[in-house]
Amino acid sequence: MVKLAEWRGKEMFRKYGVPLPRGAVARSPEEAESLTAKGAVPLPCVVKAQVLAGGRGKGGAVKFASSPAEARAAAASILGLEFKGEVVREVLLEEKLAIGHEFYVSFTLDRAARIPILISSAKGGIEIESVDDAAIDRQPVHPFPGLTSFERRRAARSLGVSGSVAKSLDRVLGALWQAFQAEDAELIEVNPLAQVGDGVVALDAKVIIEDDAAFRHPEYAEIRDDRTPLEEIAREKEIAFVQLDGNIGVIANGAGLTMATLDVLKEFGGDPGVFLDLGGTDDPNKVTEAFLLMAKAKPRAVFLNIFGGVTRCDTVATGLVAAMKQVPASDRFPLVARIRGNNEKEGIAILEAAGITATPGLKESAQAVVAAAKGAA
Amino acid sequence: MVKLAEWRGKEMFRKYGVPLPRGAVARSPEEAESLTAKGAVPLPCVVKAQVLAGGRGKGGAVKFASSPAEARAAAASILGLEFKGEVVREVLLEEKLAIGHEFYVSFTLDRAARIPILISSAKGGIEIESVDDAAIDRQPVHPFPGLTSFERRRAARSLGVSGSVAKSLDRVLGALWQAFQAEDAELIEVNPLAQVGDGVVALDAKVIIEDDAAFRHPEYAEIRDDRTPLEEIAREKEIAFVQLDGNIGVIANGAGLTMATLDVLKEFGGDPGVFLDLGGTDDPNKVTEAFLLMAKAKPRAVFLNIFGGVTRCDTVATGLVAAMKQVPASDRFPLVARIRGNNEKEGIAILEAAGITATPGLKESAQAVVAAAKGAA
Amino acid sequence: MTVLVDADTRVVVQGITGHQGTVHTRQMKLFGTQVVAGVTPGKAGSEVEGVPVFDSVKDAVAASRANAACIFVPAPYARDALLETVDAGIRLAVIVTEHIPFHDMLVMYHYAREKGARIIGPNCPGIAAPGKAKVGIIPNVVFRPGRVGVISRSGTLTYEIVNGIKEVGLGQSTCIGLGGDPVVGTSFVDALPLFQADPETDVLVMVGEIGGTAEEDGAEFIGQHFTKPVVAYIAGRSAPPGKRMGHAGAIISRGKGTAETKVAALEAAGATVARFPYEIPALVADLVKQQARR
Amino acid sequence: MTVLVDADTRVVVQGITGHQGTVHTRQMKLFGTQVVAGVTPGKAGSEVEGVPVFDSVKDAVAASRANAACIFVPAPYARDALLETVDAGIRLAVIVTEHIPFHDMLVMYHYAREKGARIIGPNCPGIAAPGKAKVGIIPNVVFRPGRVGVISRSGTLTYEIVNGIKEVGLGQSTCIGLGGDPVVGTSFVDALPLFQADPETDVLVMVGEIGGTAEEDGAEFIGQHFTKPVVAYIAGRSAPPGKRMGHAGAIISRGKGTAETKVAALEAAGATVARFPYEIPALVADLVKQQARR
Repeated sequence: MVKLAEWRGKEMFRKYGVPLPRGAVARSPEEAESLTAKGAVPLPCVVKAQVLAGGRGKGGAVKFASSPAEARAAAASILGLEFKGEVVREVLLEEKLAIGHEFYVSFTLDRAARIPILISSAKGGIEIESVDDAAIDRQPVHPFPGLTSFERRRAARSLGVSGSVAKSLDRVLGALWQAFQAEDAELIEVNPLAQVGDGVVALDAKVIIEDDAAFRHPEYAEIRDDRTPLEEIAREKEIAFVQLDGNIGVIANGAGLTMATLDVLKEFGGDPGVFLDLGGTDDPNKVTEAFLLMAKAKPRAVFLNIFGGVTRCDTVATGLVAAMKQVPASDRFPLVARIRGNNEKEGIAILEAAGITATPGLKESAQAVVAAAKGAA
Repeated sequence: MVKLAEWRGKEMFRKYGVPLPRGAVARSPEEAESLTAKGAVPLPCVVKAQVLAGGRGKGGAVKFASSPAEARAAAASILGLEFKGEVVREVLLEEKLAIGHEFYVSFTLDRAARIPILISSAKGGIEIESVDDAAIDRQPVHPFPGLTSFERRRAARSLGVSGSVAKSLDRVLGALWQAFQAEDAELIEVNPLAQVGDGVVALDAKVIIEDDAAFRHPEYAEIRDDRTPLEEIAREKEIAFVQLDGNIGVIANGAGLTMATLDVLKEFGGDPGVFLDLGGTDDPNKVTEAFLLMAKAKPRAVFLNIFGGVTRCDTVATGLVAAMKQVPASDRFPLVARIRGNNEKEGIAILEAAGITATPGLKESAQAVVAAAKGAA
Repeated sequence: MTVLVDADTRVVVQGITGHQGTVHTRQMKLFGTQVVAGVTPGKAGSEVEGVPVFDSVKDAVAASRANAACIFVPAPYARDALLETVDAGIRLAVIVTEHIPFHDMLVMYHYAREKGARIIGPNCPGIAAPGKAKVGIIPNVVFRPGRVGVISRSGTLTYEIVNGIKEVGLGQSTCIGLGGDPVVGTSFVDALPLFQADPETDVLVMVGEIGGTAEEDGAEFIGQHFTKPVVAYIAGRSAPPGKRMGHAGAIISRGKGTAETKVAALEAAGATVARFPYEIPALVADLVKQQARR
Repeated sequence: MTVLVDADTRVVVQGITGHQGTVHTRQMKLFGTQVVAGVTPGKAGSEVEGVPVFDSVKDAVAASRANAACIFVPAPYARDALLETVDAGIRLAVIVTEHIPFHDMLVMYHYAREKGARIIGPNCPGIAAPGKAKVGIIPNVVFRPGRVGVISRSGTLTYEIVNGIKEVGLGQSTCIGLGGDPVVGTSFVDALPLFQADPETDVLVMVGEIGGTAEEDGAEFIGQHFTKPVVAYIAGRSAPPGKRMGHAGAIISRGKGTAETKVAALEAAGATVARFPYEIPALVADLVKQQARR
């Protein structure tokens, strides 16, 4: 998924006609000063760190400025901060509006009901998880015919607005719905959507675009703020790769089998650090690439757990052996391979010929890799 | 309904990305000369009368020009011609393309199936009514999810095209479908859609926009080429008014009753000339306006046939009496009124007080008005 | 229930605070209909003709257990009014509103159908079953309880014909005005089975118009499945071809859609076809007499 | 038919000329499935693995009377491939394709549902009933005919578990891999009634994953309506919360969606929950023995 930074989300909102505070992005204190000095951002203004993590307000990443010098200072104090591992490289400067009530609205998917859902609450401006269930309205929106006027009216009622504010809300909900569909969003969340005068204005924007729809949205291809460098390489090679804090690398095929492998390793005291899902590949080169990527993550031990269904065990074994030859001796690590299924015997033979022991038992091999990781420590 | 002249239809097509010949509209021979002289329309070019009636080709309303002087001459010979009562005031000049096969495609409504339908035929360039049924493909298009790729492929097969021509057709069909829905069209017809090089180009455009959707399309409000002046006034006053060739005026309420009235008049040798459907009005002013409009059409006799359901007979009678007072003596005509239903007695009393005889029998009153029209002749 | 409505029909009127909504709420109540709720957004808490008004159909249904809707909402808002009704669980909606764009009606029709809801209309007089209930705008005075069913595409002409049936001393079981728009929720072929199955209908009057193929499709059903006597009338026999819907329309209805084809189809199906509306009541009376003799 | 497929299942493979389509057409045939047609636009007249190829599903159905589809069409074209299948009258479609945008899948799901068609998947292994038919990609080798039903959200993990069942000397009645995408055509709660009604299934294995509430909903059905013994497993107990779908996602599944809530719901419903996949075969064997004793 592609999470858009606030300013990118707002840029997208603007296309659909959602009212926004006037503002601009700065990547240096000087730029912040100049944007406010030349009036591109009216003063007084808010200066906000552009990071994807929540809780910016508490972390000193949102400041106010009433002069270009203050804007510069605010930007200087925010740029370079780190939030949950994410360094602030951009700040969004926006005019400070006289806001009234703060609301919450979002469109997302209700998986169980297989339908988009409009969530609204009069209790905006705080994290929606902390809002009481009774204060939240959930409204399914059928993709055909799409968001209707009575659904928008119901949201207005749940927000307690009427008159011109309700009319403004009505337009904003229509625009957000349009964006939700047209941009292939997983989530469009505005919190707060604030009353300003007799209308509403989106003060924040949280937008997540679905990865699977990337083929329709080349415009999002360059946004990769939310991945580690190795994850980024994996993405380019279309390998599912996630880095955690542990020290055992796991290569498996299929999300379910990968998760089950982690469960078993944890059970025996192991601490998985990287997991890599080969999926349904039957290309030995892809196995080699995956394995070399794993080596770069420097695990203490690696557990290869394959059930050959679509994938053939001998293909995986061939790819793995080729990869092992390319890993420098200094980067080597203990490897426990467990392969089952399609062409299992051929696979085991290939591994053993290369000096790698392969067993069919999940429990036994999990215990072995946990011991290996501890031994290597 | 709003029928768009060819050039307006093509202007709309352009918005949706349908490939068109380069061209421009001229309203005088001078303009035709200048458009070709300055290259706005490449030479050689076609000069086509912009009228809504069909059969232009046979009527000398389509000519060719290979120089600005010829374009001027062609325009001069076409402008001012009359086609089925319609005077040519505009010509469309378009580059003459080297065309290959000519196809027919249209989107319209299948009323019985309540679904839009894509009609396609490899036999384009002639009137589709004259094409054999077996050479026409009819394909329903569900409004949700809209025109699909396999439906477009089926149309391509029915047209016998493949490769890059099929790809071009695919895009054109997608664009026309989008236009059909977004513009609230009753009909979008391209005949011929011609093969030019390795793509297709819309050589003609027949577009009808639905009147009922006018509230969504203020851009079509100014196009009134297809109405008589009285019909135009009626439209502004929201009165259903149609002018024919006969001499009896019919005012009734409801389309079914109006048609039944025409049937009965014809049966007794009458010749209805104008019919005017009051609909479900219960506003006496509207009745007055309708009646004055009828007077302007100068009928020999008028038959008022009302069944008061939603409408009240006394309302109609009041409006009618008020109107009669405003019709100058020279424009007066015999009037036969037949009113039934809601407040029938009160209505008859009002009419009789004004010297108008009202009877409840449809047959008898129809005979009376036919006699009156003949007597007045 | 016999045909769509009965004494248990509980009507919610959408657009009740408008002129038409108010007038016809009163008329429906005078007919004996249970009008249990009205809807006009922003008018919750008020009353019209003694009927409580709600902001949404969902609220109205929750409070009143309405099971049928009568829609008077202006054309630009009619689409969503119908969708709201369907979403609120109502399975019968009469749409009186005229001038609804047919592209909107296509959405309404397919949405309702997929949710199992029936639309009558739009631009229609609605349904009336004397002694039971009326959902729509057909004048009360034309009715008296009886055993003649009526299905019609027309408005006023229907009132005229229904009234004629009353004037020859007969009465109606149920009358449905389908509406004459290009896209209607219920067509002859959809309504005919209801009357075939209705034990309270002995004779059926079918009133059609030129244009479209609904009458031909209805005739086909009559020929194959309808066992009760039918008197039919087609309005517009003498109407000029008029302003046609372009060439494509002709392609769809090839060889159908004229008064001649409709009359021929109905006669072939065994219906008695009246040449003029004033002939209908006597034809119906004859058929009733014939039935009595059998 | 017992659960969705049987010896009369006639499969059309959409995207048959692609690598996956060709490989699995062969595997389905080896399983004993009647693969009667393939579809790849522009490839009509050719053959793949002895199966005739058509330009459209409609053509394929007309020629082959196919009654089930297996879709391998790449994600950008998968939406229309499914719509085409439904329009051609097919009422069971297994979608193997992965990475279909969920907005597309919403259209597919609602369209299919409204036409009465069932989707299995997308991004799923499909359905296999040993001795009857397979529609999908589950490896043939893991099966032998028997009386254990399997419903799973996983892919490879399912193969592993189904294989385990075979290794303890048991066999499967039907195995359905539902797919793990955010929007699936058939969920546990949709599939469970099929196994409840299936006379050939004695014991059910249900394999879930963390995320969503499909397992909780399935557990509710098991508690209320499912009378056969169930062995369940939830993968991802130790998985990190990971990259969540924002705040709104949490609001929808409030207090559900974790391994703990799923396991608790299944245990409350009377299912035996395995802690690890390798425990499942023995648990199933125990239940089978208990049933035999009764």
